Amino acid sequence: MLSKNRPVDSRRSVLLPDGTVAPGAKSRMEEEFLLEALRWMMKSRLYDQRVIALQRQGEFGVYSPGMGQEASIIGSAMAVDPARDWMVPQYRELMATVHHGLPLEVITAQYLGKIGPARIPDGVRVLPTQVSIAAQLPHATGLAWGLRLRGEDSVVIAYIGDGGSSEGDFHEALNLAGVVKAPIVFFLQNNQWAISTSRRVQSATRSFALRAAGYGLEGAEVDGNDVMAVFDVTSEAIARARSGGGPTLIEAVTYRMGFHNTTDNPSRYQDPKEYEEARSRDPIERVQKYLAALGLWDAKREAALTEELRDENERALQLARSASVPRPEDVFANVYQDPPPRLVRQKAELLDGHDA
Amino acid sequence: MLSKNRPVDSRRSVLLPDGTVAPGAKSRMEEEFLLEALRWMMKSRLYDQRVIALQRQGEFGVYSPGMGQEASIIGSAMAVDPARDWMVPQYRELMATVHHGLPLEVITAQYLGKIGPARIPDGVRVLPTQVSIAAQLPHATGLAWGLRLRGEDSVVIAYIGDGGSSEGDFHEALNLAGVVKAPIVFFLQNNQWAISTSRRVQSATRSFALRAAGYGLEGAEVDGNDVMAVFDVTSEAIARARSGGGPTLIEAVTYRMGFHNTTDNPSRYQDPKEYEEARSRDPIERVQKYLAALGLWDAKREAALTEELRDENERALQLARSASVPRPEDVFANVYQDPPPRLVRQKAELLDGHDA
Amino acid sequence: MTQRNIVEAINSALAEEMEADPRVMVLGLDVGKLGGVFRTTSGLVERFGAERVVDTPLAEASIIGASLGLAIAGMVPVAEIQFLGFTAQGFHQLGPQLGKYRQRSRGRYHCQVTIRAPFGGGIKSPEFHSDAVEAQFVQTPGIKIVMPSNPYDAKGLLLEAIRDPDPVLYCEPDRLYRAGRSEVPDSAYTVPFGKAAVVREGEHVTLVAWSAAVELCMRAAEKLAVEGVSATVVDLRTLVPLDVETLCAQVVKTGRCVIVHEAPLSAGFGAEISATLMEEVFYDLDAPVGRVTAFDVPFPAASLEDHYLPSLDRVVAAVRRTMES
Amino acid sequence: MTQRNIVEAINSALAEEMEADPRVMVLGLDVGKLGGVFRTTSGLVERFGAERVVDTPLAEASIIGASLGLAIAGMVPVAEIQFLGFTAQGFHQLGPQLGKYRQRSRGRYHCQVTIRAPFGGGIKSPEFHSDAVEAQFVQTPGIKIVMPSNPYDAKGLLLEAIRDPDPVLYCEPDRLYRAGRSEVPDSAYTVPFGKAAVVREGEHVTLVAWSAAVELCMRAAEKLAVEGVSATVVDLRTLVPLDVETLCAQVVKTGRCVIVHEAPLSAGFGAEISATLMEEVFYDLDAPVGRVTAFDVPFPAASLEDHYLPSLDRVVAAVRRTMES
Ligand SMILES: Cc1ncc(C[n+]2csc(CCOP(=O)(O)OP(=O)(O)O)c2C)c(N)n1
Ligand SMILES: Cc1ncc(C[n+]2csc(CCOP(=O)(O)OP(=O)(O)O)c2C)c(N)n1
Ligand SMILES: [Mg+2]
Ligand SMILES: [Mg+2]
Repeated sequence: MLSKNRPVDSRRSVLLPDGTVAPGAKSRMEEEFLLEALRWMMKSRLYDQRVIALQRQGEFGVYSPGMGQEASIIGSAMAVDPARDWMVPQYRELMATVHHGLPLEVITAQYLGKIGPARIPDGVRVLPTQVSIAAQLPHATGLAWGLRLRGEDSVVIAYIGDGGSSEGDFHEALNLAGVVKAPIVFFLQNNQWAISTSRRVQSATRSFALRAAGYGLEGAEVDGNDVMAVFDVTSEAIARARSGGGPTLIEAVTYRMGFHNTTDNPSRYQDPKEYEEARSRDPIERVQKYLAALGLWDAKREAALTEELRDENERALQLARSASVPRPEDVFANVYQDPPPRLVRQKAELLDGHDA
Repeated sequence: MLSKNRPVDSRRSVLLPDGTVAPGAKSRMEEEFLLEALRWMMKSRLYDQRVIALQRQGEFGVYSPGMGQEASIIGSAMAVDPARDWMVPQYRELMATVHHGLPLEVITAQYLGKIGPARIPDGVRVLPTQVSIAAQLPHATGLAWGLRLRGEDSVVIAYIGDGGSSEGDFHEALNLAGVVKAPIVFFLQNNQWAISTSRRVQSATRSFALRAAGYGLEGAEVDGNDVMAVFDVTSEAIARARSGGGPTLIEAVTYRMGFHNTTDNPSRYQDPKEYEEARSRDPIERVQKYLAALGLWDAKREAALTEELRDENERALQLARSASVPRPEDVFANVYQDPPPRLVRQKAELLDGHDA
Repeated sequence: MTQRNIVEAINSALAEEMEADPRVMVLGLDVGKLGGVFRTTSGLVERFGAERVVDTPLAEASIIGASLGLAIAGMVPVAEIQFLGFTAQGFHQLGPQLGKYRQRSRGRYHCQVTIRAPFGGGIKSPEFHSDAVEAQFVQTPGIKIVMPSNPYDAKGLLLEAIRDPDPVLYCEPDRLYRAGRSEVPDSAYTVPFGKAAVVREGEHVTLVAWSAAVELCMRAAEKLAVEGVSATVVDLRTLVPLDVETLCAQVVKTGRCVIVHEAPLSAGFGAEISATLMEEVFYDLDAPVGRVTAFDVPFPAASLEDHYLPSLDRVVAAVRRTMES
Repeated sequence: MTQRNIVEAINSALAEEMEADPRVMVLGLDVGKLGGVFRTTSGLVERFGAERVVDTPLAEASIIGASLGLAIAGMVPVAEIQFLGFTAQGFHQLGPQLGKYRQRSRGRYHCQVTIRAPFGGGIKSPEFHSDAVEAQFVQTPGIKIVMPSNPYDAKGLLLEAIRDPDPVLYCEPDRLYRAGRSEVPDSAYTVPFGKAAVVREGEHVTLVAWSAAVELCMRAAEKLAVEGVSATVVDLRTLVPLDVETLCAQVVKTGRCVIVHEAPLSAGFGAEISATLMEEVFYDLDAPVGRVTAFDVPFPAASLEDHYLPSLDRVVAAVRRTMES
C-alpha cells in the first residue's frame, strides 16, 4: 500500500517568525534584494489598507486583500523575469502582477470599473485576474506549452489557492502540463481559507504538494510567510522549467490575515485564537526584524518608506480615478473583432434609447 | 523537493504469468474460490467473443469488450458483497455487474436497444453503465457518503479507466471522498489505452496510484492480470472502507487485449509486438496453468465448462432477444415522474403522426 | 404569519423541511458557519449539525454529482451553487447527468435533488456572478427550472422543489433577496410548478417575465398606467414546466405582449415564449410580440450593468412601440 | 476540383491551413495516429508531426482551456472535442472563458481558437454522442457558431473559422460525414460567416434549417413538390452571426415558414428564428411559423432515435398544416 501517511519532504524555510535564520539555512536572496522585497511587501500591505478604506466609502469594487500573504506574493514574483516570463494570476496576487510590470494605476482602474484605462498594456506579460476559480490554470498550461512550441525561453508562473486546488481544472491543467512538458510553475497559496471554508475540509491530503507526483511533476512545500524561502524554491522551479526540466507544483503555506473580500465577515467562522497565532508569523515583521538585526532597518527608515509608498500608491489611485469613465456603448466593446450586424443594431438601439 | 522519482511501493502480485506463485506470496483466495473466479473470467471472455460476432452481423449495439482485463474485472467484483455493497461501473466491467447480481439478459437487452427489459431490477445494487467518462465517480462518492449517513454498512466500488483518470470529475470525486470519509474503493483499470491514446501520453505520472496521497486516500498498485492479487488488494480496501478507514484508490495494471469498441481498428495505432507481449500475460491462462499444476484443470474440464458457459450466455441472449421491443412512445418514458403538459402533448402528437 | 424577505423565506423553507424530513441535507460552498454568502443557510448548521449542513470542497461538478449519488442512497440533497454562472463548472453533472439519469437507468433511479443558485445583475457583482443562463438548462430536458420572484413563492416553490422526485434547478434573484418583506407563513406550504401567476391584470398589453424581471415589469406597468396603458403582468414562476395555458389566455385577452428577461436576447427563454405565442395564438395577436432583454454580449463590468440589463425605460419604450403597431 | 465528402473536405481544410500557416495545430482525443474517431484528421500527424497534431489526455476542459492559452502564445489551435455532447465537460472553458476573454481582458487578448465537434442523431451512437446542444452556446456570447451542411461549405467555413480572430464552435453533422461527395476545390477558399444559403427556391413556404436538417428539408421539399407545394430551403450555415436579412427576405417571399432542427423544441435555436420572424416580418406572415424538432426529452436509446428526431413525415405534415392555415 502507498500509505497516506508517508512523510512529506520537509517544508522549506529560511527566515523564522522571530526574524532569525533557521539553523544551517541559506538563501539566494542577498540583503539588498531583501530590502527590495520588503519594499514590495509593504507596498502591498499599504495598498490593501488604503483601498479597503476606499471600498468602505463605496468607491472601490469588491476587493480581496493579500494581507498576510505578502511573502508568497512578492517572493514568487521576484523569481520570474518580467521581460520574458508570463504571469497568470487568480485575483489575490495583485502586487505580484504589478511587480511583473502591470502599472498599479491600470489594475486599480479595473477595480474602479474603468474599461480602456484598465487594459493590460501591450508588452506586459500578465493575463487578466480570474474570478472563475481555477479556470486560469488550463490557460496557463496552454500558454506555457505554446511558448515552448514557439521556441521562446519563457516560463509561466500560475497562481491558485487552496480552494481552487479542488476544482477539476486544477487536475486537468497539471496533468496536461506534465504530459506536454510545459515550462510552468504552479504556485499554490494555501492561505487556509476558501472564503469561510477551512483548509481542513478542503482536502484530506496532508499536503497539496503531494499531488505533484500524481502528474509526474516536481513538488515542493515552502513556508509561505518566509520571503527568502519562497524566492529560493520558486527560483529553482523556474530555472528547472526554463531548462526543459518540466513543471513544478509549489505549495506555499501561509495564512489569510484579512477577510476573503470586502463583502466578507470572518467573525462568523474564524477562531480569533487562530488568527492571533497567524499574526505572530507575519511575513513582513520577520523581514524587518532580520534587517534590523543587521542594522539595515529601524523606525525612521520604516516611517520614510511608508510615506514614500503611500505616495506612490496614492499617485496610482489618482491616475486611475482621473482616467476616462466607461460610456454606455462600452457594453459592446471587445466582444468580437468585427461586431455582427445584430450587435451593431443593438448598439444603435442602446444609443438611441430604443430597444430591439 | 518532493521528487517525481520517489519509488512507488511495489506492485502487488501473487500469480505470475507462467502460472506459478511469486516467491513468498500468499493469497486469501482458496482453490475453490479460484475455480469460481476462472469460471467468471471465462464466461466474460466467451460472452465478449459471442457478442462481437453478433455486432459484426449488425444485431448488437456498440460494445467494448473486457478481453485481457478479466482478472481485474472479476477479481475486484468477487471482493464486494452483492447483498450490501454497491457497484458503479464505467462500461467495460459488464461481467463485474453481472457478478454483482445484474442478470446477464438485462444488460444484454440494453445493448439490443431494449428499454423496459434493460432496467436494472430492484434490489440489484448496480448503477447504470456510464458512457460520459468519469461522470460516474462523483455519483459514486455521493452514494458512498449517503450510505454512511444512513448508517448502512455498505461499501461502494467504482470503476474508472486510465483515460478517465484525466477528467476533472476524477479529481473532484476522489478529493470529496477523502473529505467526507466515504466508504468507497476507486478501482482504476489501467489497460494502457483510451481508444487510441496511449497510457504514456495520458499522464506523466509513473503510477496513477500515487494520486491517492494527494487526496488523503490509501493507494495501491496491483498486477491487474493477476486475479489473486486483485482480489486480495480489493478485499483489503473494502474491509478498510467498511470499518471506517476511508477510501482507497487501486490501480490495476492490465492490458486491453481487444479493440476499444466494435467501431475501432487498433491496427492504426497499436504496435503488434506490444500486443503479443501482452498476450503472454493473459489473465485466464495463468489461472488455468496454476490449477492444472494442482491437478484441478485439464483440457476436458475446459471443454466442458466452455460448453456450459456458452449455453448460459446463449440463454441470456435468447431472453434478451425475445424481450419486448421499444414502442415509439418509449421516447417519453422515464423522463419525469409526472410528465409536464408539453410532453403529454408532444407524446400525443408523436402517436397521432402529427407534430407540434 | 411573519413578514419575510426572500433570504428569510428560503431559510425558513430549508429549516422547515430539514425539521420534517431527516433525509434532507444542505451542501455547498460556505453553507455552514458562514450561512452562505447571502445568508440563506444561516443558522442551519447550528441547528442540524455538520453532517446535514456541509461545507464542501470548491468543486461544483462534485457538488452536483455527489448530490445525485446521495439521492440514490436515499438522502434528499439541497445543494447550493454559489452563483448560477458557476453551474458552468458542473454543467455535465447538472444537465446531462441529473437530467438524464432517470431515463438512462430506465426508470430504476430518480434524482430527488434540488440545486439552488443565486443569479442576476443589479448588485454590482464581479464577473460571472450575474450571468442569467437559465435557458441553457431548458435544452437539457429532465430538469425542472424554477424562478421565484417574491418571498411567498420563494418558500412555496422551494418546498415543492425539495419534495419533487425529479431534479430541480432553483434560481434565486439576488437583487431582490432583501428588496422587501411580505407575508410568508411560518408553516410549510407549496406553490405548484407549471402555474404562472397573473400578478397584475390589465387590458392593453401583457408583460411576461420571471425572477427579478417581474419586479421591473411591475414598475413599468405602474409607469404605463399613468399614460393610460393598462398592463397585465404574468410571472411564469417555472420555465419547465411551462404554463402555456395561462400565458396564452392572458395574451389573447390583451392582444399584445412584451417579454422581459435578464439573459441575452439570442436564444434566451424569451424566444421560446415568443415562438410559443406564434404557434398558439398568432391570430389573436394585434401586434408582434416584443422582447426586452440584455444584449448579445457577455455580462459587462459592473460599472456598465445598468446599460446592459433591461431597464425601466427600455421596457416602457417597447410597450409604447407595441401599442403603436 | 475533387469530389469530396464532408470528412475529406474537413481533412483537406486542416491540411491546407497547416501547410500554409505554421502556427496552426490540431489537438484533441485520438486525433493523431487514429486520425480521429471519424478520420477527419487522418494523415495529419504523419505529415505535420506529433508536436502539431497532438493526442491529448482525456479532459475536455483542458483541451479547450489550453487552446485559449496556446492562442495567447501565438499558436492557432484547432481543437477537436470528440462529440459535441462532451463540450459539457468543458462548458466553463468554452462559453464563459473563450467567449468572454476578449471582453474581460479589455481587448488585450483575443482567442483565435476553433473548436470542432461532431454531433447529431441518425447513426445509432451511444448516449451523449448525438446531443444537439448548439443553442446553449448562443447564450454565451463571444463565440461564433458554425453549422456546415455539405462538403463545400464544410471546407470553406472551416478555413474561415481557423482564420477568424474570434473563437468559433464548428459543429459537424456526423450523419452526413460520408453521405455523398461533391465538388470541393483542392486549394484554400473561405465561405463567409453570417451569410445564409438559399439552397432551393420555392414559392409557397420557406424551410429553415442548419447542419444535417438541411438535407432533411431538401428531401421534404422534393416530396412536397409532388403535391404541388413549392418550398424554399434556407441553410443558415452560422447561428452566430445570424443572417437575419436573408432569413426575413425569404420568408416574406413565401409568407409561410417551418423551422427544422435536431435539438429539443423548448429553447432550441428554432425559437430564436421564430421570435426573430415575429419581430421582423409579422405583418408579412400568412400563417404562424412552425417548428419541427426533437421532443423535450433527453436523446433516447439509439433504438428509438427515429421516433425522436424530426422525420420526413413530420416535416411534410407540418408544412401541410402551415399551408392550410
Ligand atoms: C468556479 C467558482 N466557484 C465559486 C466561486 C466563488 N468564490 C470566489 S473566491 C472563492 C474561494 C477561493 O478560495 P482559494 O482558491 O483558496 O483562494 P483565496 O480566496 O483563498 O485566495 C470562492 C468559492 C468562484 N469565484 N468561482
Ligand atoms: C467525457 C467523454 N469524453 C470522451 C468520450 C469518448 N470516449 C469513449 S471511451 C474513451 C476512452 C476511455 O478510456 P479509459 O478511461 O482508459 O477506459 P477504457 O476504454 O480503456 O476502458 C473516450 C475518449 C466519452 N465517452 N466521454
Ligand atoms: Mg485560500
Ligand atoms: Mg483505458
